[in-house]
Amino acid sequence: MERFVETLIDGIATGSIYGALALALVLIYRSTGIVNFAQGELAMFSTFIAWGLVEAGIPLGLAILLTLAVSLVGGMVIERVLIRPVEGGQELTLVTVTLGLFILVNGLARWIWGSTNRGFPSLFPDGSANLVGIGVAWESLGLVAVLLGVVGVLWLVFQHTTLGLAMRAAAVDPAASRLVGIPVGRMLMLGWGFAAVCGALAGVLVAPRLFLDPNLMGPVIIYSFAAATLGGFDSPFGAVLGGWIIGVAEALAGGYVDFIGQDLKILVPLGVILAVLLIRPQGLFGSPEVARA
Amino acid sequence: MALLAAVLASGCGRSDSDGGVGANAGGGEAKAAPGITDRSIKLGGSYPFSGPASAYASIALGAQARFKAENAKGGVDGRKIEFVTLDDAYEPQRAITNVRRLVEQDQVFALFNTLGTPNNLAIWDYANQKQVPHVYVATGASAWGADIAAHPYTTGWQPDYVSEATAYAEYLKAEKPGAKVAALFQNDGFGSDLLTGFKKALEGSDIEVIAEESYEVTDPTITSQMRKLAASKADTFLNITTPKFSAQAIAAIAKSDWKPLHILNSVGASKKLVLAPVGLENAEGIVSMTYVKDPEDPQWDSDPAMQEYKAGIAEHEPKADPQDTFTTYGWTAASTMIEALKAMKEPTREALMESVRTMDLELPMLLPGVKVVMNGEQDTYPIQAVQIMRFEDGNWKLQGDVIQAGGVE
Amino acid sequence: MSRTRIAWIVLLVLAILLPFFFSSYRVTQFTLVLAYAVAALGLNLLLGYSGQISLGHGAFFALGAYVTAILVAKSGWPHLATIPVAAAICAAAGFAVGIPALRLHGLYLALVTLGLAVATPQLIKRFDGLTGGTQGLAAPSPSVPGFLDFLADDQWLYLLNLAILVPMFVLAAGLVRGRVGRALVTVRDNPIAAKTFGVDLAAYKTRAFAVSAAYAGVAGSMFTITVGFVAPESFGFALSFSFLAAVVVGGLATVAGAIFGALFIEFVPVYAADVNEALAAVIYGGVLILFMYVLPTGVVGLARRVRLRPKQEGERDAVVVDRGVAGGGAGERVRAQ
Amino acid sequence: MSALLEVEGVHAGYGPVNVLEDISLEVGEGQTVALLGANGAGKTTTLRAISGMLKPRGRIRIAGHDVTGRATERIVKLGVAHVPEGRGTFAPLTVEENLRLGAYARRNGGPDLERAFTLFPRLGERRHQRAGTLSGGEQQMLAIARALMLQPRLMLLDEPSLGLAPNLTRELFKVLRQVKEDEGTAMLVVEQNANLVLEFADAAHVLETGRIVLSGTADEVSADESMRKAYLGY
Repeated sequence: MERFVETLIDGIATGSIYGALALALVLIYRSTGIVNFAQGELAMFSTFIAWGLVEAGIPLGLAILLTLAVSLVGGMVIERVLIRPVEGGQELTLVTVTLGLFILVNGLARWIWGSTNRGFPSLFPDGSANLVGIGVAWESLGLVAVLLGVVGVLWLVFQHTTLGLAMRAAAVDPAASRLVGIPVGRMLMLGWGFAAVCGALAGVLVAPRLFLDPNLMGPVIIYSFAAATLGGFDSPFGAVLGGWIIGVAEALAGGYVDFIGQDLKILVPLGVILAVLLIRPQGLFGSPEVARA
Repeated sequence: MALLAAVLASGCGRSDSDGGVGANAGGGEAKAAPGITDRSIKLGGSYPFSGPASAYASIALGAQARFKAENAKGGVDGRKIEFVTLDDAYEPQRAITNVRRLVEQDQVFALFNTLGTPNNLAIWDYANQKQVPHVYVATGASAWGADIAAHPYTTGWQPDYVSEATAYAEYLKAEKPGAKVAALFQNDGFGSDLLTGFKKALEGSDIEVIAEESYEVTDPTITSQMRKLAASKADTFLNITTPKFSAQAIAAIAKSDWKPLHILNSVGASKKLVLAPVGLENAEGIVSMTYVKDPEDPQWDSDPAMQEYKAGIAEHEPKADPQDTFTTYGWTAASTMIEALKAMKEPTREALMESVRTMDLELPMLLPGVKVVMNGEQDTYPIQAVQIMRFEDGNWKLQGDVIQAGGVE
Repeated sequence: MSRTRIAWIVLLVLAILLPFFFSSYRVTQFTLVLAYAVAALGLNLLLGYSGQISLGHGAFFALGAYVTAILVAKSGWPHLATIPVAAAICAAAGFAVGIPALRLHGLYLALVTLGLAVATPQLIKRFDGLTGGTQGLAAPSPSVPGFLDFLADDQWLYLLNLAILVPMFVLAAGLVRGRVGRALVTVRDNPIAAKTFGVDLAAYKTRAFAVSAAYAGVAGSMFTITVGFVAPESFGFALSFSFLAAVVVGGLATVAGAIFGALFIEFVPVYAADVNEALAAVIYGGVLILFMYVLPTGVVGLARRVRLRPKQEGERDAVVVDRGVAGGGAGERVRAQ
Repeated sequence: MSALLEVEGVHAGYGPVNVLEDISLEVGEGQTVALLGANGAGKTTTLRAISGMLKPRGRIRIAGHDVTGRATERIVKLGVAHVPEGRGTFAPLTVEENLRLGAYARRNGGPDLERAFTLFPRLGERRHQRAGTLSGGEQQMLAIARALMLQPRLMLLDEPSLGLAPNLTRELFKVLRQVKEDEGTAMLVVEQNANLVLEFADAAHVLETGRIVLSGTADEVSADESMRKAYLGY
């Protein structure tokens, strides 16, 4: 039983890593309507910036805040410079640009910082808290708390502010948004900026556990896509919950089902997603697609 | 259509066909081979400069620096070495086109230190058909010994993974009889070679592997694997991982109650890349093996070979990190190549293979007692001696004597 | 003869002559281009014509590659004989994926198929008895037959692959121009109307998936014939992304675009590495992005726009393609027109 | 005092294709002007040029500001509400969210949802429903209600009666008339149903293949022989 609970906790801890980046994916999808394949690489790049600041002697907390600010600006600049020229074009053209951005940012990080492995300091204390007799690392608890906090903030912004409403509108229908006076370009820039901030946060939160190298997010983003898909792609809470479900399903499969084993455990979340989508094509919390005349 | 017929009638219409590699060199004449003149030798290598395996690119930099340093001293018998490297992103199909290009367009004299087990398996048939030396491949796979008759032009360099595994098994037999081992291994050729070799070397002893878990290079974490291994209550942990996962595994153990004897394979035993990021205090007591001098070990600070190495990197490839053990690897492999070139009796590919296959020498960057030895036609593993080391007080400390690991035959 | 047909014949003659004017390693690269072109064509049939997206075509490509490698290496089959088998097995697999794909749209379908691509290397390793697992499997390329002994190995492999590619392209061109193609385009652009005209949506979509997967499988066979060695490292999910890039770069809903796209994904990374090894990825990524600015509808899209300039169709075309891609799925961005 | 909207010699089109040729028209404060013409005559294009969705050549002035080539969202800030053909509501957003967006560019005051629900009681019943789930008629109501949220000085209405049942159409025009009378909102209306709009408009222009071929007061245009035959059907 204890091992079962431990496995469950492992799953949630790992799932939180997936959920963290999934939040950034959901954010950019909601605010710009695109699936950004480069989101993980941008997060990795931000994390390297934070690492560089810490190396330069700046305290971790301040370094992270500075990194979030830099990421906000960076995300906005990327939208303005790289994405705007193809904005409004074919969907797949945009997807391909984000693939190009993925390759470019990854290559740039390797060029600047090399491919070697680095340690990244944690915001949370070492050791674990004792929850009903089972030790849970502070780091995992911290990650879960931050994630839920971000979900709350996103919910407030998107559902209860005019800015959030305008961002959603700009993503859904840019032309109609302009007709109600929304500066769509600025909204898209903000969307990229906010998503970059969210990704940077994910990066600095998971780097202490995963270790920092240019491949930090490569493996994670696949699971984050899965988490976001499961959650419905436009629901922040869905993304986090999706991350947990996948993390737990994977941990249980890897830990208990010997036939599946560690090598094929990736098929488990895939199966879960497929099953969910076949019943609810819009994911657990996604809005159903509404046909337009 | 007339044009087509004309081209076909003339046989092979292209101007730059083959550069006399296959057909000509096949004759084994003593005349100079491609890629070598009185003033130059051209070597070719294929490395993952991009993509997820690009940490290994340091090997190319280390080797390049060593060749440049040699050229600065006048080269090999007056011949300057040019080392052409191409990016294969760790994809076998790109290694194939790279190697064809190196052989056919760049007309290299030999392929040196091409990296990666699948990539080398993809190219070795071609290299041997073309009779191009394909030497000192950068992989510890045991595959190179599998078919020497059909692949006489291919040789390994580093101790193969089976030799490494044997060294750990011998260490355990001596130090911890009756050990119960839990193993974590990367699910690829490297991981399975090491694990299989380890189990084979344990046969007949009272040590057994009671738990084993694999991971994929594409896995984000190994949390679940470590949990299962810890639950096995084994008293020894065999950690067969690449640097990032080595670090994750050490961190996982540091945070758990499980305190086994930790054996870490040499790929992951870099102080700079693995142990320092996790925190050196968490690495105390870890056992591994090596065959080259560790650039971070203070005992070599005044060693002339080490000083030459550090100065050479700083001068010739300043972008490379001398503390990176992959850089050391590339440098030392290149040193071996230089010795092989020096020992050639004549400037032909056959002479190079002969010199490679009859080599018996000590290299200054290898540990004292570790030699590069080849016993003729049936040997493809130049370095088979290793020494166990243990991490104590913030540094690797060599243990016992050099072990001659027989390797696979 | 129509001008297009003449153009195709000139292109074919040039393609046949090509190996006689390039060095062997270039010819090998072109041979890989042929394989990638068939895979990109298959994906384009799905993406461009039936409006379903797949990020998992690398999986079908791998399946085809392994079918050929296993039959050749373990059962001693002649290489060419394995191609129909690879096509059939991949078609069956594609059909099987196509059924759940009916319920999924746009983004969701993309991500589920991506999962397929990600799991591929692990599946190959798991069935190591058959696939050789992590050690890979050598299936030496077919040697030059006696009556063609004036050809070098690489020229022979190139021409062999070309001989496989040509009927695949002819078949595809016939498919998209014929009744099936028109039905597919209707399914893509206006599923509701298609239904009322009596087009069996589900049947067409699953068949499109099967055909597309079969193309990827044949491409995989061509890959094995060329490379003579298969290993899990060749079939990472990056491959599926490359195929997608090839389709977009070449131009959606075009048959000829597949060739341009395949040339792009094979040669641009190589040239990028020639310019600067350390910055190869940066250059490749940058070129891909720039390419999308300059030719957002791909190479063939540009050719079409130039031809249609005086007419209004250009506008219309772009709009139609736009809708086709997202397939009316959840990922669709509704744009006012 | 110049008119609220002045369009002078405007040419516009899509890419290389020119649709509008030398269009000039005016809409005064509080005035209602109808744009009539066959499909493809350029009515929708004219509205798009005015609201900045297309980049026209020529000159367009709104309330004295030259807005030629200005971005749509900045034109909206001048109090111009464009209800596009096909409605342009945000399908995944709720009725209430759509309405709140309508007030996005309003210069003063918050969104006055209650007024919208008084004008269109059906929308009040469905305020938390997604716009995409509304019927065609309700969506049209929503589009107009959303435009009114801006408290516009000028409304551009593109085929407001398209696809509506006759009774709904009548209801819609009743609301428009009420808005016009209560608030003095100027309107430029594109409509297929010429009878209906001419009853309600002050002036009208008839477009044919991108040119204005007939202009005058609503009565003059209704009286025109050719017009009657072509568009009014009597």
